[in-house]
Amino acid sequence: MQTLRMNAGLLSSFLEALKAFGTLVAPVERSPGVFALEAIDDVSQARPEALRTILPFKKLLLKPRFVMLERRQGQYGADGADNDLGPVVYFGAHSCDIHALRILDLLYLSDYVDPYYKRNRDRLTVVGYGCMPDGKCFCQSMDTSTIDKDFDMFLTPLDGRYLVTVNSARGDDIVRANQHLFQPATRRDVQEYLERLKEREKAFTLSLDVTDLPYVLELKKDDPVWEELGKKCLCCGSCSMVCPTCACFNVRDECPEEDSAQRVRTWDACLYREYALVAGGHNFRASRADRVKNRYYHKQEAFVREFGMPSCVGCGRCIENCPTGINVVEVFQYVRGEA
Amino acid sequence: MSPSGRNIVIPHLGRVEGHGGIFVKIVGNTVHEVNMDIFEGSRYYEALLKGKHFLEIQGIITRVCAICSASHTVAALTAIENALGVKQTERVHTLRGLLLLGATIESHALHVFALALPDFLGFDSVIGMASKYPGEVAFALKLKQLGNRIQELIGGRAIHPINTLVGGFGKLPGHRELQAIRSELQAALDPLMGAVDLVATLPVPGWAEQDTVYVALRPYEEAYRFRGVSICTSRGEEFPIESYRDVVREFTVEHSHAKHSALASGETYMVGSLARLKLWGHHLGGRAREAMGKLFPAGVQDNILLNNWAQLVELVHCVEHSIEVCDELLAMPEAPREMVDYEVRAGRGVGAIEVPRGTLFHEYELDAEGRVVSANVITPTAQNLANVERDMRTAVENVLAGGEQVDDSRLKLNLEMVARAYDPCISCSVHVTRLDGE
Amino acid sequence: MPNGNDKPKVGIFGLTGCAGDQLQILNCEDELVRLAGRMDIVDWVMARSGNDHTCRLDVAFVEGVVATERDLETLKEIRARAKTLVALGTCAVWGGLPAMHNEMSREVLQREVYNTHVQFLDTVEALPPTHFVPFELSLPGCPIERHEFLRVVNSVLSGTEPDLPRVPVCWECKVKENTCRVIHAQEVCCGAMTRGGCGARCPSHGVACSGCRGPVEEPNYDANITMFAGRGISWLEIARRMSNFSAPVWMTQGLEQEVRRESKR
Amino acid sequence: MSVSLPEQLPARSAPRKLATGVNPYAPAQARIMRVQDLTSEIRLFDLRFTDAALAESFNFRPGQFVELSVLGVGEGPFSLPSSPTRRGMFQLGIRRAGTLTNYLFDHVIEGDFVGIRGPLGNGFPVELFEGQDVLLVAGGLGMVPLRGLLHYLIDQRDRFGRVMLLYGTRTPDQVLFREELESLARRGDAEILLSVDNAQGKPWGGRVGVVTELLDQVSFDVTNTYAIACGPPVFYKFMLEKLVARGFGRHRIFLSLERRMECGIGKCGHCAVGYTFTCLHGPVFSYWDAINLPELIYT
Ligand SMILES: Cc1cc2nc3c(=O)[nH]c(=O)nc-3n(C[C@H](O)[C@H](O)[C@H](O)COP(=O)(O)OP(=O)(O)OC[C@H]3O[C@@H](n4cnc5c(N)ncnc54)[C@H](O)[C@@H]3O)c2cc1C
Ligand code: SF4
Ligand code: SF4
Ligand code: SF4
Repeated sequence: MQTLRMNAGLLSSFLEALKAFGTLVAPVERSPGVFALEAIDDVSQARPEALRTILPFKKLLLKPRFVMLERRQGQYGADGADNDLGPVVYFGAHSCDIHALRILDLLYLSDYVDPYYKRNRDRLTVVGYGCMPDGKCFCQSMDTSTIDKDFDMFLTPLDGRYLVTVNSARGDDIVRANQHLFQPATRRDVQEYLERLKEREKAFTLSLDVTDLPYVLELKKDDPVWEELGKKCLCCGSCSMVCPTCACFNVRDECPEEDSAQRVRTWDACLYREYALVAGGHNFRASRADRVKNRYYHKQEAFVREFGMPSCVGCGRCIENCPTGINVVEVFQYVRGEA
Repeated sequence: MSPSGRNIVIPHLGRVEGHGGIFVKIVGNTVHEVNMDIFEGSRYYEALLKGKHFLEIQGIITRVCAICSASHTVAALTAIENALGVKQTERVHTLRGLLLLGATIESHALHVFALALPDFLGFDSVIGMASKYPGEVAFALKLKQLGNRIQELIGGRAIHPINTLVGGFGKLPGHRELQAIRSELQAALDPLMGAVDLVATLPVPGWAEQDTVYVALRPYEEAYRFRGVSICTSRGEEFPIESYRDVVREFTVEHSHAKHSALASGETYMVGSLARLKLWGHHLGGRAREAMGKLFPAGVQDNILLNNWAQLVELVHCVEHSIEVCDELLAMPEAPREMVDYEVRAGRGVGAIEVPRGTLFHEYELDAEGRVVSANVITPTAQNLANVERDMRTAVENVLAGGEQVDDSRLKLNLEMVARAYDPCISCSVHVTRLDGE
Repeated sequence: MPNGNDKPKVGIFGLTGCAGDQLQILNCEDELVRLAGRMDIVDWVMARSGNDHTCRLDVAFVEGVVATERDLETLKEIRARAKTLVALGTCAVWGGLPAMHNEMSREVLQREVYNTHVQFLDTVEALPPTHFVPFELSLPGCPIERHEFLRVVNSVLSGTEPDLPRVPVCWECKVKENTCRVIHAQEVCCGAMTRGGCGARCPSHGVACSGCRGPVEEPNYDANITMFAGRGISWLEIARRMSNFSAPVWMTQGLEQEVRRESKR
Repeated sequence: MSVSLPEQLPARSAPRKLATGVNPYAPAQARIMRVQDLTSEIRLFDLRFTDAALAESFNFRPGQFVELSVLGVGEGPFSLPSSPTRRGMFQLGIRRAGTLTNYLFDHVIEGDFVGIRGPLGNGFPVELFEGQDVLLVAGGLGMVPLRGLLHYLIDQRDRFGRVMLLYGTRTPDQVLFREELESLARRGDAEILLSVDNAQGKPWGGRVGVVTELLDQVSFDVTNTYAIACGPPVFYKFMLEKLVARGFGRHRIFLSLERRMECGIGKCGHCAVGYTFTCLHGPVFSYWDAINLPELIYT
């Protein structure tokens, strides 16, 4: 790891320089207060301080819908060419995003490696950006508010400059190719970083009590709270679509034209009715309450048992995007009988 | 076959939109009865509108008919905006104009090439026709597709637009998309003129000739336009749009779910491309003027079969004019959305526009909360129906007057050709209604 | 499906409706020419004359609602002729707009519209064909989406069942990263109750979904209504947006009562 | 005869490779060599990989499964009813249930090609069974995976103690592999008891009654026996507790779970029960592990 500083005025030169390493993708403002990750040409559009994009970076690794296998006029196509995004530089990753990336890596790169994921993952450059939480962030509670690995570079905004953390050989390549942009970090920079850190830790207003949560959930397995939530949930799947760690998918065969067949993979969510439906009509999670419960148990109970950490990074996207206002933090307060 | 009396029955007319049949009773050489029997079921949309909020009108009324959905949309929005006193911005006016042009390109391309021409070339469908005229058919389909693409771009969908709102548009087309459409339009002009040359060689039978009164809107500017400011007849009369009910008299007939219309004088009349060409053809310029010269070398004749040819002239005009409209839009700066603010108030408004099949009237009365008190829609096909029957009668009598033995299948084809020449839209025709005043 | 050299026989029919789904088939310009080589469209009144109205059909597509006795007869005839029957469009699957919720009775409607003493004895309350006869496949949409239609045809022609997505419009809306109409504009958006496949067309144009594709399986109406009401939207407004398509399915008892109460005030 | 089986790896381990290809989503081509009707709704397909080397080396554990697909139609998981002791060819017993399976019944004939990915899942821990008595209990289609295990045990008869099979179906014509089972019983390779819910007036030499009742017909030494159960949800509901009641420790009972699966390799999430992926950690679980899953096994 290497720590440098960069003048704030050089940000656009830095972004221009990043283009040499792949398609530059950054948050842009879609409509007032609504952000999305998009490939940008005009670097002034980048809004790295935006806390949440509607969809997280996961779309840069696996598209919401792509053709995995294909046959046209008897000829087989290259596997998953449709999902080949080429080298991408993802600018504006926050600490929670990078934690989520680790969770996806855990899923997709262990056991049978998902080749579609891996191809894009290997060519993904992650340039992080320090954020300030708002009322929907609870990464502090999930222990994901800081990050020390799994990124290439990280920019923390300080007064008039950035503290630049270089964390990979690729990050080092970027720095070496753009020596003129960086200087060694000073003691003052470090001091200011530490102050900012403190200020940031204080800025959190939302917190989720995770004390013994997996076991609390185990105890509350048959609690009426899940029925109540089932009544409220629209099962629109928005929370899963926007969640950086929700990674389920569906596979469906299609015949889009004569003499052509495709195996299409689309994002899926355990909240959809068909998710656990099998041939003959048996549905392992027929009731809405079971489906809602499953989402929370998967993230906060089962994943913890398997990997020793929850698969929620506290980014607040599901809170922001639930039309009916279901809020994870409130759900767990409710489960604990506190609200 | 007894020479003294025979019935010609076409139970289900093909290659027209909707469900209708034809019944003709002939005694000797005279026609005793002609019924265009429309058995399309009613969906009562206009009555269902009663009590609905004005923001719902467009989404409901557009579904009267798919082919005319963009036209109904623009007519409805115009009427509602008139009722509320909403002023269209220039961009909204221009975009709606382009939407109408797209709708006309699609509708005319479909009708001229896929529904009408097979008759003139001796096929029972465009699929059959494609075997002998693959290039022409392929081009016609491309053109129709282009009409759809324009509607998709402006209306958000080729059928039943969703982007069109009272006071504006949800999302405006970007310059890139407009530019792409423009270049395709440009490329379509030459092949379209090629089709004009082909059609100009086809003989048009004379058995459907008959003096006719034509009605069309006076364009809002000195040019060939589909939106107008007053109602004109080929006899030189002119009426304000708001008095359309006095000009167009509706009446119900026993044999049909659709109402018929006539002028106050009791005369039946024709609306549509031929009427527009007759009244405003002199405004045409450029390639459209050239096309008109080729297809109507002796001027606009009173022969309904020529309505197909008139549509072809209009196709050329629409393609040409769409290019100009694209240029106008490209000259305006890009913007994401355009909406004017307005207040809801009680009012009554009429919207009249020229659509592919003729003049379309929409009228709504709203209460202070914006709820529909009354609704009235008069479609071109309903206005034409009485004239269709009149033309069918003449056609049969003219053919029989030829003296030779004419078999039923020949008469049937002639009857169908007359009906099809009007490009009737039966779905629309059964929704003629007036809600108020028992 | 095809036996030997016989191409499958196909019929396309419209009952009472706007013909939008048939037009949408015609809008598959390029593909239609190719499809014409693989199947024999023997009965399609809208597009050809000289149709065979009696032969057996391998596949029949039916659009529109049953609104007359004659429609019902036609429907039963088609059912008897067809091996695979496909309901095309929201009208055919759910009833669509013609079955829209409105408190007026059929007789009143008739009087309102025709304003005369003409009697159309054969008109009946508009109901979807799926209410009367069994269908093998349903393809909703108002109108149907071209790509879905082509997938259905290609699947049926190659002897398999098409597997169309059954997720709600919100899926596509989120994937397109639209600004949510409910959250950011406080509008009644039917996306969460409506079956996707349209690419979230309306929200992508900045317009709330009106539910034109009909409901998903097991929509949570009550939660949706509560959500809209909780956002300060009036009951009338909720009813206004929710009662257009697939009614009366969408007009839950509770909502109807609230609307009555509110309009009295 | 003794065969070495693929190792049972712990889930979430170092990257591993699927026998049928580097891309675990891409199937290897296999040819349908023979099709036989087991019942009117269940067919037995004999398959062989087109790639000769793969055909010979394809090795799996009883209880593992493969994903079979026809591109453009669909893909689905199917257990292997054949035994790894018999190489070169493998079998699938498939019931008509939906899109893919309808297609297999209506359009696929001998000589056609299909795609296969596998072997998938953990399979039965057969090493545990050595020197022990093995009790197989099957209900309905659950006979399919157990038949592979049965062949495996019988082919290495001397390595195991008693081999017992209790198998129940609804009616006599739904008994899978009936002749084969009867001949195995006659040869004394295994103790086999069959039952049907209803004989429907057809000739039937077995018992009539639910399969759980067969348990009362046999005696066993529970400290020296492993029970392997496979069947539909209702079957588990009664059978598992009955086995416990007969004295089996929950860790001595193994079962194979069914869940919706799309990928078969622990990615798509559909088969997950909590964080346990039925396809990767299972489908074989001990009863003890299964009851500790956050959702009940038979719901
Ligand atoms: C481990 C395992 C072993 C199995 N072994 C056998 C067997 O030996 N013989 C047999 O006939 N059946 C077996 N099944 C069930 C079989 O997988 C389904 O019947 C089959 O996938 C249905 O596919 P379909 O396309 O015909 O049905 P559809 O209902 O059209 O299925 C659509 C898709 O849903 C999924 N799906 C549907 N039902 C199931 C299901 N029951 N299990 C998993 N995924 C499902 C599949 O991905 C399928 O492609 C097994 C299932 C599992 C999980
Ligand atoms: S569950 Fe919600 S807060 Fe947690 S990571 Fe997913 S979207 Fe973010
Ligand atoms: S705009 Fe409508 S469709 Fe889109 S996410 Fe919001 S509720 Fe769902
Ligand atoms: S968003 Fe809703 S209303 Fe719009 S096309 Fe889709 S289903 Fe229809």
